[in-house]
Amino acid sequence: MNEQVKQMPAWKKTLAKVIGVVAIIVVVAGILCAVKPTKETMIAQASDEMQEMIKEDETSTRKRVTTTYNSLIVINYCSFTSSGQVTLNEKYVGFAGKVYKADEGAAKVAGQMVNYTYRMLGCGENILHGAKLTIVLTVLSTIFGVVLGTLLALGKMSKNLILSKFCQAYIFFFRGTPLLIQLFVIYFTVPGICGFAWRDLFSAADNEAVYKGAFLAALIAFALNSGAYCAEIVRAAIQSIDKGQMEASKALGMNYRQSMTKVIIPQSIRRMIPPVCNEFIMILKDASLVFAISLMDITTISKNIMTSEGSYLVFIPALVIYLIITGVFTFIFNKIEKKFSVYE
Amino acid sequence: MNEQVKQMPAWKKTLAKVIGVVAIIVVVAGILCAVKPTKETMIAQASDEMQEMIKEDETSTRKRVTTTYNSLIVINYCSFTSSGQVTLNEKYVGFAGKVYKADEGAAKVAGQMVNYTYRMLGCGENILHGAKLTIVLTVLSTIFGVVLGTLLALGKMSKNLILSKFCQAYIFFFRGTPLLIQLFVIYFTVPGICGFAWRDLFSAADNEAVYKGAFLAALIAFALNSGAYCAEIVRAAIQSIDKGQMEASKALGMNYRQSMTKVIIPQSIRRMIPPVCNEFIMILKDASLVFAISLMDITTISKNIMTSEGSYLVFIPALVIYLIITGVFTFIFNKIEKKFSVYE
Amino acid sequence: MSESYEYILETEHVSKSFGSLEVLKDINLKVKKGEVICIIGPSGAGKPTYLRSLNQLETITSGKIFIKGDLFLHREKDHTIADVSKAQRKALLLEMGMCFQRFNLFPHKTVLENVMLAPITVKKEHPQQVQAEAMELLESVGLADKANEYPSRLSGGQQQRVAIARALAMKPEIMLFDEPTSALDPELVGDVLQVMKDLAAKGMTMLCVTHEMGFARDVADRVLFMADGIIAEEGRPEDLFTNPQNPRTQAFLKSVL
Amino acid sequence: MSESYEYILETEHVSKSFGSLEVLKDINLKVKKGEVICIIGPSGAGKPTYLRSLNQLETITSGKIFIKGDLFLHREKDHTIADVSKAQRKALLLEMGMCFQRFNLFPHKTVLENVMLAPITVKKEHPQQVQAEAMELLESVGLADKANEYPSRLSGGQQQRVAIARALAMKPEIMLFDEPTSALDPELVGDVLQVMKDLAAKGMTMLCVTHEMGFARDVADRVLFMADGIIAEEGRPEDLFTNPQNPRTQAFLKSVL
Amino acid sequence: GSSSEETTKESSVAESTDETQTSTIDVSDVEFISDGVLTMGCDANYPPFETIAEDGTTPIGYDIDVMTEVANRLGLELNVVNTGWDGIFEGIDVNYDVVCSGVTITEERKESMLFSDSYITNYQTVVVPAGSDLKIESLNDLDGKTIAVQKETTSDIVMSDLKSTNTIDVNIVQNEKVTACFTQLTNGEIDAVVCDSSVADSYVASQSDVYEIAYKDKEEAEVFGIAMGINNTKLQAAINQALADMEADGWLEETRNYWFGDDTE
Ligand SMILES: Nc1ncnc2c1ncn2[C@@H]1O[C@H](COP(=O)(O)OP(=O)(O)OP(=O)(O)O)[C@@H](O)[C@H]1O
Ligand SMILES: Nc1ncnc2c1ncn2[C@@H]1O[C@H](COP(=O)(O)OP(=O)(O)OP(=O)(O)O)[C@@H](O)[C@H]1O
Ligand SMILES: [Mg+2]
Ligand SMILES: [Mg+2]
Repeated sequence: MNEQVKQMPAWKKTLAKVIGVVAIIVVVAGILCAVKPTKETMIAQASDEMQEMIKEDETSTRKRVTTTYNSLIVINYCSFTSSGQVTLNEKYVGFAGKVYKADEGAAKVAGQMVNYTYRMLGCGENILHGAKLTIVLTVLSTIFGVVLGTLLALGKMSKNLILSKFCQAYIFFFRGTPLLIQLFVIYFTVPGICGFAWRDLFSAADNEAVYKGAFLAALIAFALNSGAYCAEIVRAAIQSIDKGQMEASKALGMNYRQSMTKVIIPQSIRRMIPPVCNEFIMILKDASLVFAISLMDITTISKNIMTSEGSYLVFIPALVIYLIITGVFTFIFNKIEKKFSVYE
Repeated sequence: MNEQVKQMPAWKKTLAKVIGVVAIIVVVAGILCAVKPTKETMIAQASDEMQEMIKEDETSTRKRVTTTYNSLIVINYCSFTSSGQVTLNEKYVGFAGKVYKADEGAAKVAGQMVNYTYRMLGCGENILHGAKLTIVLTVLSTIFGVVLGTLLALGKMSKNLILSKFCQAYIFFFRGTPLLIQLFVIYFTVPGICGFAWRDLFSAADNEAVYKGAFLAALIAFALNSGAYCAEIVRAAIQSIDKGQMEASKALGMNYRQSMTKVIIPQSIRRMIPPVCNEFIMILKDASLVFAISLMDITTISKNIMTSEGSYLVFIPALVIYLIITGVFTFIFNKIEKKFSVYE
Repeated sequence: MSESYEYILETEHVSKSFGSLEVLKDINLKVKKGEVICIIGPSGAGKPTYLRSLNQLETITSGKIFIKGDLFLHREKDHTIADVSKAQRKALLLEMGMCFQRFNLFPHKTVLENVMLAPITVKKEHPQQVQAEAMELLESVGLADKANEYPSRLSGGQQQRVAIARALAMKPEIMLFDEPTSALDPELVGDVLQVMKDLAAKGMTMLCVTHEMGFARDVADRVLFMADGIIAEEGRPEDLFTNPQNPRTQAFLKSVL
Repeated sequence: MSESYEYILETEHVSKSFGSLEVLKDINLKVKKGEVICIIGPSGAGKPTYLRSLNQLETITSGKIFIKGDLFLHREKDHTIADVSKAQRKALLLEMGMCFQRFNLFPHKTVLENVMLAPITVKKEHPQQVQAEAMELLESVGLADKANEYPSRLSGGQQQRVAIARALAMKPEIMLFDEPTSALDPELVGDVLQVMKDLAAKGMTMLCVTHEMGFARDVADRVLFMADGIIAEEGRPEDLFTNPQNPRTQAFLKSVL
Repeated sequence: GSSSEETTKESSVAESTDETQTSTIDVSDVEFISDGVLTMGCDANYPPFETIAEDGTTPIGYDIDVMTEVANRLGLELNVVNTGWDGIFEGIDVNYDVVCSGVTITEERKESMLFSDSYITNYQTVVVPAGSDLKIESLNDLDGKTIAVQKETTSDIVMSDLKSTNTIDVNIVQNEKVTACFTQLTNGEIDAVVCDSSVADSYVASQSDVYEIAYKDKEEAEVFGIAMGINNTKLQAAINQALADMEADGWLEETRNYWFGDDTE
């Protein structure tokens, strides 16, 4: 094997290494997953006292014990907490076929990490929670922002003075004022004035209508805001295209719309991608502002955990999740950029 | 006069108009300022009941009445509020030599606007409050960010692999994680680990040491963060300079440092200005994150006012202040850009 | 449209200013169908501006432009006095094809797509039909084998030939060339000039701004010498090159030949 | 530094590859002090790459370069076998000045500052002294009156003459020119060539990549014809232009003359 | 602090208030951030417990009054540091000595900080829009409803507990500020707000045409305490002493009545 590698060109060597490492990781993870204690095993760990309380709860209207079960790929975590006067607390971590008490030391930290990560990812929560909310909001806002931004950029460059001034004012306004305030106004003030409620836009039977309503408001605010930023990106990209391209299109008889859609915009897309990627990352982080309208993104959840548990460890999974999201999307944007540069 | 104007070129006409309008405004404002009711007049408005309470307060440890006096150029506002379950409230607006009761209608709105604006500007507060905080933090972070960004950009482009990787990692990390979390870590975690307190960096006798310490931490966090963003701006600007410039410098015998400082960087400054202006506006708005470490910028103050008074009107002065700051600084950046384009 | 006309292209008193800079001053020209006209002159003379004014890339300040005998545009002091209907305007503009100094191929489309784009989008012709014609045109400029390459993979000379094919795909009756060879390496100039010569031989009406005196001498029916926004001298190439009358022409020819 | 040397510049077996593309293949050249050498050839031949290899804008893959008799650089298979000390390297590089096809003036500095920048920063000369010399140089290229203009206000020909003055301000013994006139309008070429002719007449050693055959014929002591990374033919201009031996030279000369 | 200062303060207290004279509690062995000053941290955005008066600078509210008096009885000056809620406890012993900001005493918090004895008790209260036909007889009746709470308050903890133990299925909307909850209630985004009785009372009192109280849970008591560093037992003792004195001489009751009316305990 070693000899074979030596004869390969450098990139193939690297690729071979990467594939090797990934394969090992997958295999190890697979094994660990397979031998991970089951949910039943974990829940059976509860002490006798706790078991008793759980049993009591079954017949009571006011239940006392919270059972938490978080499974995260190769590791799982289970805790039992009773509320009220006498609080009991038991924590267990399951890993590699064994169950550990997670009251102190490495097991405690591991347990916390699993629990924090699980909560930040929004596992077991509604569709609009944690990492899911962050990603969906960011992706949709970017997409709508680019579309709106393109229209605004064309509007701003248009010869129609009213349209152009309007777009200019729009851009100035939305870039010039904080997103947080825009969010407030759209979620709280607009329904007040117009006499509707965001959650009424969804079925009354829907348990999650409040969250969906808030999400819709957030999406609108973020898209309107991002539209203003993207407008400047799109305009810069369009204006960076050699004037000769427009002239050649005109000389061939194409009108403004045709020249734009067939010649200028396709070429400018490549130049938009790096700044749009930037904007994406901006939105990713601005997404934490949704805390103002009752939604929870990764940052809000980690802030909450920090406030209630007073532990800074919570920022470690948060940073890791952010770096992974940023990394993955930067990679995707690079791929798209490369795809659009095929002709260069 | 009209005939004279006709003979002037267009820009002179505009200038003449602008100067005219400004002069009129200044004169009117001067007059209004001069006839504005004095502080004594305003405070003397309090009703007899209120006067009595104020008198009582003088001899009590628990003060009941808050007297507010806000003077804003041509208009001033004065209010007396008693706290507790039963609250008494009297408000007055002084304008153009007269004092109006500000309990309802236009006078009430005017009074609110004056009060909100006064509080957002941080008048009568410590040096690090409201608009002052926002502006100082934003300007300093931008300046430090650009300096740091330039070093990082040069580092990232350097042939020294370790340095380059380090700068890359730095940029990836600070762009990839939320500023809020960075702020938290720098303000709370770092002193914990290193065993110092931010406020100890200032004199113990200083009542504002807490705020100054927090501001220092915020400034460091913002500058480190903005450095990462500026690094990409600087790098893009440097790389947009024609390669021929570097070759010509080398052919003339200049070394890398000389070529950079004398030829490449001076030319790239002009191209940095628009994105740095953007970054400035970003920081301006991110400045609201300082609420997390006990500081109050414009957004935090307006949010607080909204929360305690429940009035959305508070966002109007906030938006106006933001638009003015954005407008003024965009103007300054444009001027600088023009200065650096003199050779084009 | 009048089908019988004496001149395919005619300009009367055409002037063009950029702000206070008067670039064209009262240009009069009548072009017969099939004529090949070369325009020479020092830089700053306004040669490309004149070409660009013809196909409306620039709007003239005043003057009249006739295409195929129709009054296409009449402007005075930056105000339009008369022009044609929008539909007719489009039709008449399509009678003119243009090639640029810097080619201006669409970099994101292959050579074939470059040639096919305008017929499909502007004339709404059937793609298959267009493709067949485009391949023929590429054949005629000697680039059929590059049909699926992107322009960036081609040499300057090849790019310019594609640009010519692209313009011809709209089947114009008049071709305007703005220094088609001046951005090319000297040994690549020949191929492009050959394509242009073939075009002239097929009877295409051509207006060509050029620095290639040899080409002008060989192909042109008439050579215009422009300087400072006016046509300072015109004549058959054999006369103008060997026996220029205007002292400015003499000085210019001395410096470039 | 050896003060007595036979050749001011010498290359032995110089090769240069970009990845798998071999651009220069075993170039050998000996240049005497005061010689004027013109390099001609089709595009893709590697002419500018050769010039750029000489003053280290490109690093050669293998071969030896001697300057003023000293072994300046010896590389084999992308590894440096021998080179000079850093100080000597800087001194020897300063013996070569270079002019580029696209001028590469510093746009943010005035003409005078362009000329003065390198002497002040590199040689740490006294600004007043440098300014006097710079004005003299600008005088000699006929641009003393433009000293305080920014390059963007100058025509291409003027810019190239400033670029020459800028290179001369470092008092090099050898001047390298990479197609100094090919980005210029034809009527502006003359002035630049005149400056170069003056320089040659003053005894400057010159290596000049050019498409201006007339200039080569008039000024060159020797003409090299490069093709595909080798010097395919060399000789005195009167021989090479009138009686080329290599069929590639013949074909090339036919296409450009 | 110097004794002469203390005396003046004592005498001024004696002059100004008609409560029983108590001797200054000795805190000479407690280390303060600033000598002679009791620095208190609060998120001054929770009326009527603490808020900033209209002049934009003066903190006012029940907590402020209590702490002023406590400081008084310890012979100290009070310095109020207005800080955000996030990280407010991290600032203890760094930026301020104590946190008094409507902080509920919870078991979790007790692990990382010390609390004084309770200085006010509240009850969980359900607020609904005026004229609502929602009948609430216990918190369990909120099953299937969407309610809003202020994040990290007892209301949040109690409701989350009911949910996590599967007692009832309730949709909880957590907000940074209690005002947001009431705005959501006005806008119809939620069915009810669960909050402290004192907050609910003040809202309903000022806007009785908009809100009404549907239920007060007298069983789940909300206990507020003053938080301080986990090792600061001496300060805890001193403050407890002061609070006990204040309760004993009626100062606390009088102040509670002043801020909340006669309804509270
Ligand atoms: N869009 C424009 N705005 C302002 N001035 C222009 C514009 N286009 C051209 N000019 C000026 O008009 C004059 C004539 O330019 P034009 O390019 O038509 O002529 P030319 O110099 O003969 O062309 P070439 O440089 O290709 O030989 C020049 O002085 C140029 O600076
Ligand atoms: N930095 C580079 N990287 C890769 N390939 C290069 C680079 N520089 C030049 N080449 C390639 O090397 C070959 C020779 O280029 P070079 O510019 O030296 O010669 P040339 O074509 O004679 O110059 P000119 O185009 O000015 O006549 C060309 O095929 C070019 O694509
Ligand atoms: Mg031209
Ligand atoms: Mg070249």
